[in-house]
Amino acid sequence: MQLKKIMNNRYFKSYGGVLLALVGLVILFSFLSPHFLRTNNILTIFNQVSIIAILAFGMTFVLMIGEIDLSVGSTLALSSVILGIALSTGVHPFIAIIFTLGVGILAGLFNGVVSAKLKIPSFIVTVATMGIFRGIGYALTDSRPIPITDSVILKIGNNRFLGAIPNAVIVMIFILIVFHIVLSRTKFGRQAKMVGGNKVAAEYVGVDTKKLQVKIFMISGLAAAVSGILMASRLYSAQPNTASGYELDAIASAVLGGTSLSGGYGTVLGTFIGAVIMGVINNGMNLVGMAYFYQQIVKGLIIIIAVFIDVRNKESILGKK
Amino acid sequence: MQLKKIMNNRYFKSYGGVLLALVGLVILFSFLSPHFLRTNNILTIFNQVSIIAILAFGMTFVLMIGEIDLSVGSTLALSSVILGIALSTGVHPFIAIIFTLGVGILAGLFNGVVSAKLKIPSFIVTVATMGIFRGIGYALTDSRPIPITDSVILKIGNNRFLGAIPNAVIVMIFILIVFHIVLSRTKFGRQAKMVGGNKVAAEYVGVDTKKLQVKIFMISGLAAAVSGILMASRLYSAQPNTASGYELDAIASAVLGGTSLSGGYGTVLGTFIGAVIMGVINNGMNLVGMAYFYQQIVKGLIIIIAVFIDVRNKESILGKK
Amino acid sequence: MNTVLEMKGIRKVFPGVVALDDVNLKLERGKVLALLGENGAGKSTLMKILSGSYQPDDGEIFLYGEKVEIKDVMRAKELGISIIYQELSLCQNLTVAENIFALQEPTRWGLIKDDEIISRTRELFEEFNVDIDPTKMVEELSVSSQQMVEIVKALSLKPKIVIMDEPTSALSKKETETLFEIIEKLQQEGVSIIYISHRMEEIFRITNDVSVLRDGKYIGTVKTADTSSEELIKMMVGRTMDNIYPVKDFKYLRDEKLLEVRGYNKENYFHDINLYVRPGEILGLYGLMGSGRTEIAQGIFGILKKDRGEMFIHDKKVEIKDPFSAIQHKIAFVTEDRKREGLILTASVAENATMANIDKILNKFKLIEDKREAKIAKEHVADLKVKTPSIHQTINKLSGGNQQKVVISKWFEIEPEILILDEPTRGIDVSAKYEIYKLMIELAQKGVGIIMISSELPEILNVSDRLLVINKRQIVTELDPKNTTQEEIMTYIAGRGE
Amino acid sequence: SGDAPQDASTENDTIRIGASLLTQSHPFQVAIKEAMEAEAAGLGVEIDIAIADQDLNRQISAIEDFINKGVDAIILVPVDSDGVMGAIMKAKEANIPVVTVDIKANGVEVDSHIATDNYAGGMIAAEAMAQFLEKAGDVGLITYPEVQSVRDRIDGFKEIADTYEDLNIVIELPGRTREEAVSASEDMLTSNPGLRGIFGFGDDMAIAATTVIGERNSDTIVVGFDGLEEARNSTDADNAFQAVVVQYPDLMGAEGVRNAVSLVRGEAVEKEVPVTPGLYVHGRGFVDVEVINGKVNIGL
Ligand SMILES: Nc1ncnc2c1ncn2[C@@H]1O[C@H](COP(=O)(O)OP(=O)(O)OP(=O)(O)O)[C@@H](O)[C@H]1O
Ligand SMILES: Nc1ncnc2c1ncn2[C@@H]1O[C@H](COP(=O)(O)OP(=O)(O)OP(=O)(O)O)[C@@H](O)[C@H]1O
Ligand SMILES: [Mg+2]
Ligand SMILES: [Mg+2]
Repeated sequence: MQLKKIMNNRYFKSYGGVLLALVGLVILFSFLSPHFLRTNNILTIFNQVSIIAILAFGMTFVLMIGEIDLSVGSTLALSSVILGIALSTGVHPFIAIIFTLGVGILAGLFNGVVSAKLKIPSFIVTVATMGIFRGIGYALTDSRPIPITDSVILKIGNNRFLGAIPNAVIVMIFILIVFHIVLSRTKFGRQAKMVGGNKVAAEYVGVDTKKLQVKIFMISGLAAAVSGILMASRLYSAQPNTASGYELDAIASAVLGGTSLSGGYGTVLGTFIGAVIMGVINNGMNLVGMAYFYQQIVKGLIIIIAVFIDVRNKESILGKK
Repeated sequence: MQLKKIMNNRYFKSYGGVLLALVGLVILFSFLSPHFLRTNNILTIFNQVSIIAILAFGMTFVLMIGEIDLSVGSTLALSSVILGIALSTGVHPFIAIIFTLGVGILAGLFNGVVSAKLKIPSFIVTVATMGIFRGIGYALTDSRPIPITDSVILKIGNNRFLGAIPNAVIVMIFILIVFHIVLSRTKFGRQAKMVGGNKVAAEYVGVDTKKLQVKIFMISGLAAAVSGILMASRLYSAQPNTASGYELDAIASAVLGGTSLSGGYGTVLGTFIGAVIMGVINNGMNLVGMAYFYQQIVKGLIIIIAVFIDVRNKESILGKK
Repeated sequence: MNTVLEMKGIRKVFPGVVALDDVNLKLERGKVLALLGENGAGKSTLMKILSGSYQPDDGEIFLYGEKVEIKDVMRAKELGISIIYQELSLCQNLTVAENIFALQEPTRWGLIKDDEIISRTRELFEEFNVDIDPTKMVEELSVSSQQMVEIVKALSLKPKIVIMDEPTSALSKKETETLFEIIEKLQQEGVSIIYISHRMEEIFRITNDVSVLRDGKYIGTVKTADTSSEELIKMMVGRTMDNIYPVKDFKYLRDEKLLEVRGYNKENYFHDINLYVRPGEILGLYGLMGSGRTEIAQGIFGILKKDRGEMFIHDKKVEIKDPFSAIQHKIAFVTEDRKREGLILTASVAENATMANIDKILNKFKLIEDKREAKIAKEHVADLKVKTPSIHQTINKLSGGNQQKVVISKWFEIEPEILILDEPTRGIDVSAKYEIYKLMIELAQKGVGIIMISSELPEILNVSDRLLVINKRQIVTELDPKNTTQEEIMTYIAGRGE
Repeated sequence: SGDAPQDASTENDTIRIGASLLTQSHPFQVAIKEAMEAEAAGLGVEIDIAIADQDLNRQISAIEDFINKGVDAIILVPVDSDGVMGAIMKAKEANIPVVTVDIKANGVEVDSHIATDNYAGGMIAAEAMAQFLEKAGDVGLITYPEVQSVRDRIDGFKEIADTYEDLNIVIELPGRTREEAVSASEDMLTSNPGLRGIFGFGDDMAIAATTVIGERNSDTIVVGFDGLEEARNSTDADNAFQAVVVQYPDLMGAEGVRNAVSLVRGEAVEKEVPVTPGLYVHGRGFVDVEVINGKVNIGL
């Protein structure tokens, strides 16, 4: 049967459940609000999602090896502060961007080295650096936002490519493609999957798991720095207090998208779908004009239901006891 | 050698590292502030710590079975709102307390049932209920604090037992003892440890892991409700926005105290020591008058160092390859 | 009426696999029934149904003539059915005594009586002649000690029926003897035993009857006394096998030292190890549990850092500091604990098969090419007759023996010059063993030097060209396997004492 | 992207306003919200309220959603004065009038701005503190440096405090919620036993400090900010809480909606509607205050 063939398709197995949840939400909200399905609103959703999604792409790598990075929100804030400071010294925006990305990678390096080499659980390390990085951001700015006026930087987060697609969305899609390929098609990605599945076995076939872990945290830091640049641009200012709590949204996106918290499973594409689900929920509820408390409640329930659909889908395909 | 004997002691193995870190901090701060070691300040620290500590005691059970409860801060807030509402209807404070504890347990029940029976990762379930419970708290109060005037309730969080030890500290110690014994000496606690160590093996022996998980989340909910009562009393009002972010402090306390995030290892007593470390850091830095940003940075660094000492200590005792 | 248990028409289907199809089983009081079959024949699945972890899709179970439903593990326990699982299932984070009394702890005022648990564990150990400290953490025990704990744990419930799923695959000779004594004692007490093993000599030594499964189907039951190993193999495999060991008609290809280790030493792990292997030679390492064979292999492979000693490959001095450099020098190491060290349980058969050499499946853009991966994986599945519905099946869904085949096959991809095999045939059926030996010989023909660690004396004597006996973390002697006997080997070990 | 507003007007005739507020976890902001809802109901207009949770990015998303939805006017309590610029410009591109309340927007002109001058409020608080302490003594501040309006209050406080030589700010501790403020108060009293005054940037902080002082039987006094009912009652009671700077969230919220509606109808509104904070003093109730040329005059 045709349906059965689809159901047994490897890709359907991976993404079927979340996609189902997403489609359900889109149908729901397009009934509830006439504005929901307009092209412009769809683009808005992708634009709104871009920052969390990029964080979540990096997070997918971290979760893949069974670790966690709670510092991404703070790294984002610190990066955007660094960008603001660099620009305010008058350097070329290109240099400022390079410098900012460097700081993000450095933050990841710190997380990676401390967790891998000193053998401290990454949860603890990144809870700690969550405070440390943000504290540095505050200290550098005296907790005041730095206005961003550089037109190149402002274009990144606010203009539209060919007048249609927001630049931030282009950046997100670019990173989506690169990260997806790296995770699913390269040796590095495969090693990450192995480490997440069984660290000892990976070591026995010659994987340097510590080095890998350091690299993976650097990827997460890099993703946070990219998000930081987009954020600073979008906010017309570098805000040291921005993006707090985003780590949980990033993790939730990844898990919604089928990434396992204990490592070994996950795809960047799945994470993207997860992030879009989160974005659709937020946007849809805003369009409907739902009151704030109920938004929180409904969002929570939808997340549970979406994951439930996914779990059920995987079970019904893979069978159970 | 005497020292070696101590080093090989079971209790030293469990607690040696963290205690070392704690002693180091106490020495440091007593040099930095003449007020630090005063009896009254010590009691203040315990009092300040009590709420997080009680949350962390419940969290220790959850972490023991390899799960996580990110909703404790929201459960705390919801419980304290329920207490405020109950009191405002004029019921006897005793009834109000029972009712509040019931709501906390119910919140835990929800987390437990959804995660165990629907097989949704507890991280996702409790990220979702973090929003749901807080949303309910806001909805019930229209996001306004409810003043608490009942003298019985106010005594719980503000008076001192025999004029010396704050009641909140008494409550904390009581729960510490009960929870410690339940986790380390009862069949229930033993089963929790088994599930955390090897879920399949526990199932083979006949442990009903799902039921156990539900119960454990109920314990965490109960602990959150107790904290909620103390909080309402201490603040003279039930605040729906209270305790946000406490889940991370509670988890950090437990991990500092030697509880493993992947389950199977941990004690409530260790968690207590971890919570005290957190309290000492916060209080000490306040006494020194450290600026806010630096507090965040220093706190992060101290957490890393404390866990590092503990990791090293365990390694040097058990020996390594 | 002597029939204790009857299983009738049992059927169990997993996605893509009919694990059991109309299977029958009959167990007599005080008898030992062997359950025989190739890897993936459905033995463990049948036993998991009996012990309540799986529910059958069809079929009935009768206990003492009465129909029973075994809806969960607890129910099986109540009915007096105890099982020793094929895979270790102890809680590593608990002590030995705590594991044995799991869920049976005596309490006072709701608190567990720790002292009583320990003293009663001691009594049990004395009764079964086991020497393990009850207060030790399980994670500190060797695999074989853990298996003994598992056995005692199953017996502590005073069951009427005991299922033993490959109990000896993780046991050393001495402990195997202890187990056989235990089985004899249980039999006298009227306890019935279902015994699963791939070791023929064990079947003939301790069982009364043999039931055979093939591809999930019930083939038949025979009296052990009336049958022969050839007949059983025929029932299992569906054809006759002339030989259990393939013929290797050369000792080595060239008289040169492919790999040589001189004076390798690591305090508390191994002492003054000198050994070499020639191209095409199979060097056997034999010793008792805890004699340090695994550690020597780990030392060679760079997992354990030696404190002294030198290594030469092709007479060139090399420094192996970690598995990566070992692999660079074309050394492969098939470890003994497949779950912990060998498999990525969350990954597919294909991913496991290719993990030792990912470079091989990259295309010119350095990207993983699904087709290459599939090709390699399919070759392995075919060569070793791995029973799996697809190469994309998650590997933890395979039977134990089939998992082991994949663990071995992954190393072929690095095209090793030196292959270390630590208990490579543990849990593998006769025909697959034959395939593995054949593969070893093929590799040897290509000039690979092989070091094989084994606890099975017949195997080591038949397969290796040269034999080193290990005792107390040292090499005690070198023997020619063709001119020695099991007895002679044991004198070297026993002579030195424990 | 400018098609949204036309859609709305063709769909129906009721005026629809979108409001993005700073937070819901603060009674002051709740008061603004409720005043807006009441005023909107009174005027017969629809209002959608989105809460930014002090997250500027979320606020911008809410504004984007308002634009897509085609509201007729937008009211904002900006999370940050500088950062909100981009979103306001988007609204202007879509020809939607924008009104800011409580916190102003920098770098872009809005159609109307209604706010208390937080900086001036901080100055008033410091002046009150100086008067109560007779211009001398150690003072501690409970702060929340991440929030712009709080920074303004603290900066205003410091400006006046600096003019008194013997009035010294000896400690500043974070106290972002009432419970954190309790700990901060305890710790500042422990490390500064001679502390004579505490300024809490909000009602919750002042009340927290008051309870701690009460427990310790200290004679330290408290000056607060916001001045909602609970705080005014506490000021009236016999305790450490001596005075509170009062803002008028209800007036600001209502005025914001009125101006937004006027703008939609094409009526002229005032560009700046300054709301001078008041001062509520123990035993006196509201007193007269005036801020001119960096000087504060209090009718004590
Ligand atoms: N949970 C499961 N999901 C899917 N397939 C399974 C599962 N458990 C077992 N199987 C399949 O059922 C078949 C029988 O497996 P079983 O483990 O019973 O074999 P066995 O006879 O015990 O083999 P071995 O000698 O290797 O232990 C195998 O093909 C296996 O792949
Ligand atoms: N403290 C320990 N913690 C964990 N594992 C241990 C410990 N001590 C010994 N083991 C494991 O127990 C196993 C048996 O010990 P050892 O390696 O010394 O003997 P062996 O000669 O390899 O015997 P065999 O191959 O029969 O197990 C080894 O795999 C070793 O890793
Ligand atoms: Mg089996
Ligand atoms: Mg070994």
